[in-house]
Amino acid sequence: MGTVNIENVRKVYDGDPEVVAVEDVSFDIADGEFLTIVGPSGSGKSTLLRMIAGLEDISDGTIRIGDRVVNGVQPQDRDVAMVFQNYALYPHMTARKNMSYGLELTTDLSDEEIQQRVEEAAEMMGVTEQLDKRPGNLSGGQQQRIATGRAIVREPSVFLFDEPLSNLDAKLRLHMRTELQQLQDKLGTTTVYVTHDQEEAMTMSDRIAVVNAGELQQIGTPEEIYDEPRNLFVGDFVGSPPMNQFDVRLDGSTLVGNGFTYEVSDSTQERLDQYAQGVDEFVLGIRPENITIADDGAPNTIRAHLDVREPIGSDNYLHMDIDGQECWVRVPGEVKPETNQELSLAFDEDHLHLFRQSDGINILAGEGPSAEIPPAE
Amino acid sequence: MGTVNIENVRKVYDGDPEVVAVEDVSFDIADGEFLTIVGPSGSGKSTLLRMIAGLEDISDGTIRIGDRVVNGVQPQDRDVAMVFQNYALYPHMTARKNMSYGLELTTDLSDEEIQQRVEEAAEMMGVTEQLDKRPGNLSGGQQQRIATGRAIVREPSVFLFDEPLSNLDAKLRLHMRTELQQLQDKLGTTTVYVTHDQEEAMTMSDRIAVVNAGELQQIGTPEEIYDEPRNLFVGDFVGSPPMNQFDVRLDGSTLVGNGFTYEVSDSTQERLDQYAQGVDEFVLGIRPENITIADDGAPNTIRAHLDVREPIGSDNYLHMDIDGQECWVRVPGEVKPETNQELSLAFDEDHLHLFRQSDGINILAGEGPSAEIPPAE
Amino acid sequence: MGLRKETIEGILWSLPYLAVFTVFLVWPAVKGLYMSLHTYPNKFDLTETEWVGIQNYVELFQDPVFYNAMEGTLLFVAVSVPALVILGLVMALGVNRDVAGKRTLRAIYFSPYVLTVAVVALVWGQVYSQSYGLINYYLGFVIENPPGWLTSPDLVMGSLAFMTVWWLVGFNFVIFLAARQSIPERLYEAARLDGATGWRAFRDITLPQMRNSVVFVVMVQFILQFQVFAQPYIMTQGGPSNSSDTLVYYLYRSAFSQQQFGYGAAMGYVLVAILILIAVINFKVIGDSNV
Amino acid sequence: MSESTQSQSLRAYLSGDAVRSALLHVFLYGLALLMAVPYLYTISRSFQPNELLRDPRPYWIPPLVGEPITFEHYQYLLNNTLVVEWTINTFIIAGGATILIVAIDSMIAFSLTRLDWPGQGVIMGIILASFMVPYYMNIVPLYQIVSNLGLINSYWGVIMPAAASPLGVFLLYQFFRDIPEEYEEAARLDGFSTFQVYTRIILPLAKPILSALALFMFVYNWNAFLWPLLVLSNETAYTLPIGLVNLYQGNIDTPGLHMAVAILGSLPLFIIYLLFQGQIVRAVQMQGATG
Amino acid sequence: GGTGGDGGDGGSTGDAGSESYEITFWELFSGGEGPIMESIVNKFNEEQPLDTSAEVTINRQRTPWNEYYNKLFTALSGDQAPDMAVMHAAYLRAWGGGVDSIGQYVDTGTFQDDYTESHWNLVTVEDNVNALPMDLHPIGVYYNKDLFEEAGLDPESPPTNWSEFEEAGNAVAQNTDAAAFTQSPYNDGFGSFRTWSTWVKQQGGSLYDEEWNPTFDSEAGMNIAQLFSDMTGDMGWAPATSEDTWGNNAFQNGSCAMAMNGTWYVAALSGVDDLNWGFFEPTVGPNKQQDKVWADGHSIVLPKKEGRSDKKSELAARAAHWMTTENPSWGAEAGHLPAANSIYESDAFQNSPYYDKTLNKYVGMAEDGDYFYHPKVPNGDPNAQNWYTWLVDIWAHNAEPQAGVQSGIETVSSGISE
Ligand SMILES: Nc1ncnc2c1ncn2[C@@H]1O[C@H](COP(=O)(O)OP(=O)(O)OP(=O)(O)O)[C@@H](O)[C@H]1O
Ligand SMILES: Nc1ncnc2c1ncn2[C@@H]1O[C@H](COP(=O)(O)OP(=O)(O)OP(=O)(O)O)[C@@H](O)[C@H]1O
Ligand SMILES: [Mg+2]
Ligand SMILES: [Mg+2]
Repeated sequence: MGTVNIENVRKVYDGDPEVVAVEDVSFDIADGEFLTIVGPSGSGKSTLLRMIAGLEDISDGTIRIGDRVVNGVQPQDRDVAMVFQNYALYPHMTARKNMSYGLELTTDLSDEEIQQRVEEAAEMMGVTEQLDKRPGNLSGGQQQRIATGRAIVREPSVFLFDEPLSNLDAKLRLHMRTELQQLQDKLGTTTVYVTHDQEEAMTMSDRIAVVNAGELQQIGTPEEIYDEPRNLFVGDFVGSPPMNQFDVRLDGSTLVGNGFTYEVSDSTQERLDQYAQGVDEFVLGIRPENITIADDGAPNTIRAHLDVREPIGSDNYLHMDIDGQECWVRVPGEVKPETNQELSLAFDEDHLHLFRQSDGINILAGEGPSAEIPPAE
Repeated sequence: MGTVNIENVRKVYDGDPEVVAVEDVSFDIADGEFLTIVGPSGSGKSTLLRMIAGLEDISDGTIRIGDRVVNGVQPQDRDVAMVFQNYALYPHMTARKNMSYGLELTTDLSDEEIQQRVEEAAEMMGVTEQLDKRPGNLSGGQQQRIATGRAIVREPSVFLFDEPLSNLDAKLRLHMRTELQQLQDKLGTTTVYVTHDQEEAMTMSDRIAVVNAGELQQIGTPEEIYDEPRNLFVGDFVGSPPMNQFDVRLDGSTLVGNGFTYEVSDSTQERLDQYAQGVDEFVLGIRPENITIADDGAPNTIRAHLDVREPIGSDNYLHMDIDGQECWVRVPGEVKPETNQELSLAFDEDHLHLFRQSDGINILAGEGPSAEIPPAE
Repeated sequence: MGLRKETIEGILWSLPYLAVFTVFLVWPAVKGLYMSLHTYPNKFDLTETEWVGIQNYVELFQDPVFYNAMEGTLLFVAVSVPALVILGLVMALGVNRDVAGKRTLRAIYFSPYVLTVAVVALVWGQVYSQSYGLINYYLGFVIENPPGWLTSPDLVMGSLAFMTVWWLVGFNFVIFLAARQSIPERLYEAARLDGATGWRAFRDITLPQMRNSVVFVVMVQFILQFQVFAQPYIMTQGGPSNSSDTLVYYLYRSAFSQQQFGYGAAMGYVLVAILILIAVINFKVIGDSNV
Repeated sequence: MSESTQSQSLRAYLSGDAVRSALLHVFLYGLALLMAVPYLYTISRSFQPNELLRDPRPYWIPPLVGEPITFEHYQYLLNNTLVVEWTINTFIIAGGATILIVAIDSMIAFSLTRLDWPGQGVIMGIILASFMVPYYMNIVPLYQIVSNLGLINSYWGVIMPAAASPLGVFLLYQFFRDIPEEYEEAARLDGFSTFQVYTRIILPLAKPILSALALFMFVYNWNAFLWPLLVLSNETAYTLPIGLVNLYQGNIDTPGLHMAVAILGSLPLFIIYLLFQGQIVRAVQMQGATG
Repeated sequence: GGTGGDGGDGGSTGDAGSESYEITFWELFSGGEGPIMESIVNKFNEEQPLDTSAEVTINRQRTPWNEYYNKLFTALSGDQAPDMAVMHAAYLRAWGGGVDSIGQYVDTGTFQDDYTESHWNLVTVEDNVNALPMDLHPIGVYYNKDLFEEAGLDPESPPTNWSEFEEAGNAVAQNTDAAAFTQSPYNDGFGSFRTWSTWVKQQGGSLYDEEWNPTFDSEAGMNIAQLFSDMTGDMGWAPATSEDTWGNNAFQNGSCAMAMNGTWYVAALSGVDDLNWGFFEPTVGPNKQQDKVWADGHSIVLPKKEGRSDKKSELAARAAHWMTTENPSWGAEAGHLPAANSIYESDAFQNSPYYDKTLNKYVGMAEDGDYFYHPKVPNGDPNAQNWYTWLVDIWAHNAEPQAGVQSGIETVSSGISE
């Protein structure tokens, strides 16, 4: 059974006892789920994954795979397989040997059975032709496929991926992304996938765990993470171009920013009253695609200066300036306003995020702030 | 004067005389223009750039910088500066020394003037703090800035960049992209920029030159390249997810594909008659964002099966299947159709591309096919 | 034009070394080849020569002293080279682990390498001495009449080889340590997930990854140890009973004591042939064993 | 499976680890001690009066039962011999050879790796093959050449043949080959001449390997014995090893003096080694597998 | 004015008619002998004893004796030989091709009378005087008086014949913890040969035949080889070891009663404070037919050198003559037998600290004509240790006497051949 339960796990490296690499993280992964751990560099993603794999000792807490507590169990006995960022293929072995090596060591399958499994996996990954080459003679994408194949042949109950695509170029990365997704659809194996690329996380996962500085920030489906970020960190980390942020002060039903004001509706104000608890300093967050260009003089709009227009294929990114604060707007490709002019920007209250300045908690998200979610850094 | 003229340039490497790295390429770069050379790996981008820099001999043809033919002129005498993919910062020198070194060698500026220029460039790149560090102690982004600074201090008439951002991670790459753009806006120096990332090319350039297998495929503004690809290669190369392609046959005013038909308007048919010249086998190209989901049974729609839905933030990518042919559709984030159902797809004729199967030429683009443009591979 | 300039530059840059190399290494070697085909009626005036063809070589292969010296050399090589390689490897793998005081260990292991052979001989003469030596003083408590390390025909080559291992193993150690440290840790992590630890990891990851340096070290040690000379020359003069005679020592005696330079040079070229043969075998056997 | 058995096996595993680690330390430090014993013995004997030295019992310094300590051997060496001059000579010769080697070897390695000209491969092949030529075979013809050049009795006569050694070329060739081309291209765009590329880019980048080479060559030439002896005829021009060997080759038996000679002759190198050992390891490391 | 250096024609400078010559001189003395040689050369350079208007200086260069002949050979092969060089007389035949005969430059007839006859014969090879003799260094037996006493022997009347010698050795072996005898304190091949050949000759044996084939397996040769084996075997006189410093250590720290060694040993022994030693003649071999004692000597040669002017050669020969005839210190302080007749009468020699202990006995043996010379073989290296290690092998029981002698014959004859 491919469930993974992580309970109050904590990790401090012997070599560097000052830094808590992972701090009291708990979450569960369902059988067959594709869970992505995402976060900036050094946030503890790899550490978490490597504790599941058994490559690092667990300083505190428990990890269960299936029904079994695996703290202290040797990596090869955990029924997991891992794909590393730089693949970690054995350079002196052929692709075939790379894939069969683990089976030869840990199972008592006959040579024929092993070869059959290897060939099946190779077929699945489309690298049958490459089986007798050494990793050094393979392209990045082929190496990636072999590394994944090496994990597949083990038929583990959990796949672990540590930034498996980050060494590939953009196009290939995009391609391998769908390949991995299809693979997981086919095999249905529980997968834990680490990446620092929020786009990868958003597109591939059933659920996403966002970590920062060793702490779990939010866990949920891509939509939840995108639409209802629990705190400023999550809101900022996910989405490209990133969410626009403005410091505002709540004044009655008016959010007063630098160079603009925004009226909120009554229902929003109620919510604010309920959760803001007297706090009146917020960060207003609004995603670039939720901003539209309104007619000059329309109500509840903000005046902004258009600096740069970047076409990216189907869309245009507008780089705007609101009284010295920078603001990104994403508009369809047909909308091509002239640069160096003043425009009126509008956005819908539904897309508005309000984060308490004190602790970064999004007071409009989900059920409202809860004690469980840590504040953003 | 920062113009660059490339006339019938050809390059065959001594080491490998079989491969023609660059084949009869001609184009002009205007003073102050930002021109991007884009193409897949091995297409000859670097070779072209390095011939401009003087790092490779020109086998045939002429390159002019300003009014001067530079064939045979030493690199340091061409008044160009280059930023390399891995920056090529001298590891044993401080950032400051890296930036000043070329000036010390090739100019007779006083030490003070040199230091002033270095500091200005550093300020411009925001690395004043880092000036006395060695490259090994700098982050990737800082190294990139120093490398660019090293080019700036030279005050060359042409900047050459060879994939300067490809060693950075996605977020930083996005950031440096705008930084480089702003820099070029400010300095107004002619820039030739090589990348294999079409998104980079699309967002940064005044004009884009698409090369493939050593030959120039198309040169034009990003909009031209995106909206009016001259041939199948360009159409396929630019855009993400890539343009959907279907083999079709023209039957009167009907395009007959595998599992669908599409009626074209009279005006289009006229154009087809004019340029198709009796050919009736085409590749129909349509970009994912130009496809919409129509009501079932609407006219001129195509039935397709929805396999996978990938949310990427503001949008959803739909991975569809039209009678065994894969098709990407991009819809706004709010549109969230259930997977595993049949949908009707519609698209506007304006966004249609028709490439001759024989040579890949887009017969609807621009002025229609011209002899100058080579066929796609 | 670019090409011509670079060619000229290339030759100019090579010239200083090539000049020195040609004059002080290649030319003497060529002269040596010439000498090996001649005899010298007047040993003190090498301008008088007499062509003898391959006679020196023919004589060499009929010379029992040559065979005895060859036997001694082979014995020395057979003991010292594996020991130098294996011990160097063991030390490197040990120090690479999580041990305290790596720097100290590294310094101690490497330090004998800086000694000159005369000092090594001096020191080990004291250590090996049968009745006054360090080893036998302590061994005397355990067994009666401890053996003469340099004076027993059965032990002498082993003793010289042991001393040589002490003297030179630090070089191999440093090279192996560096090679071991450049194996990416991730390979061992992958191996742990594959169930390969301990001996298996050593056999399947460490050893193949260090193959290049093993080839290099084996090669260098063969070349060096085949030319063993100073140890028997200083410490045993080839004795007892000629059991520590070696090829280069014999070459040296032929050339200097006997002033038969042509004969010595012939021996030198036989040695060159043997070394080239070993180099070829080495590269064939270890070099591409698992293609 | 209950948690208690889990933690038991964990404890067993941990203690197994601890035992293994302890054994490893015992092994490595035991080896280090064994390797250091000959030194300690030599040092300790160099401070003992001759009477004690004829006793097979090793009297270790610091003395256990109050045996006498003497500095007479060192005093004798410093007062009655040219040991200081010899040290200076050795520094000049080893230093000069080292500088010359580093200069010309790096030049040809630069030319062979960074410039493109026909015949490079052949030249590298010849240089590699010259490794196999036994040193002693070359001595007589080499002497004739050096003598014809009028270099007998001059430092150059020692330095030049030392500079012909192919080792440095081999090492630097490997290293230079792996320096990314972009540095050089960036430099050419910056307006560097070939000479500047060599001095300002390649040499600084190669600093670790150059210092390792320098150290190896310095040690080697410091210890060189036979050739300097043949070339140098003036006692005041002797190098340390020759001078010291000359000292202890008397019929008068002075073991303490021998030991002091061994210590004094090696000391400068030890100091230099300790100063530079980090550099060597780093250089070898950068060489990667040293293949 | 400059100095006439190597290779310079005549080495004269054109400085206003006053010439100056620098004669390069190589020697191999270390230990106690080195400083004496140094002082002789200094004296020469100061006193300018030669009867000539030119300024003559000797430039002395010392080489470790292990490498001395190699260096000389290499130098000769490169025409870089010195003007004068010390050479063991045993080399004079093998190196005949490398040295100039003295008579080429001076009238040897005028020199001959200055030297003792035994010395003059030493340097004469087939009627050719190839060198001027410096000294003779024969061997003798050094013994420990305290041990003799402990063994119940009279320390002041050492053995004079085999039976006394055997009796003394047995007494020491039985009555003390010490060993009785070492054939060479360095336990080296060459040293063993000195002892062995001395006793072989005393039995009337020969070392080489007319054709320079070794005759080590003569009856006498085999007898003494057997004696060596017995001394470390049944007789129990010494442990059967080939350890190089055993004998020296043992003799110097009083655990070996008798050591056979050369004249030079006095210098080493006088440095050992509490050693009470004496000396007796080595004419104590078994079945002695005649008094014969091994001896070799140092001599000074003029190595061949192209371009050395006759004048310079002549000056060198005269300098060598001065060095060998006018310097009693060589015998007096180094313990060797001086070459010049005149020195024997000199006060310096008579008052030598070693005179009573060893020198007078060596002189006596010389007067009795007891000495035979280390064979001047026509080829190869007569002092090569490995020519004689078979004797050590026999001594140390690494080889049976028969096999040992055979291997010695093989080694030496292949060394001499060619
Ligand atoms: N072996 C180690 N010893 C000491 N500290 C470590 C070790 N490995 C990681 N750390 C520290 O633990 C923290 C988390 O590191 P981790 O590698 O898990 O981050 P990450 O999220 O995977 O980052 P990246 O995206 O860069 O891979 C960091 O502060 C890091 O410096
Ligand atoms: N030094 C060289 N010698 C021989 N062939 C070369 C050399 N450099 C490049 N080529 C060949 O020339 C062609 C074009 O190479 P180039 O490096 O210009 O491609 P590129 O477009 O820059 O590719 P990439 O995106 O991988 O950098 C390729 O076929 C390549 O193999
Ligand atoms: Mg990581
Ligand atoms: Mg390129």
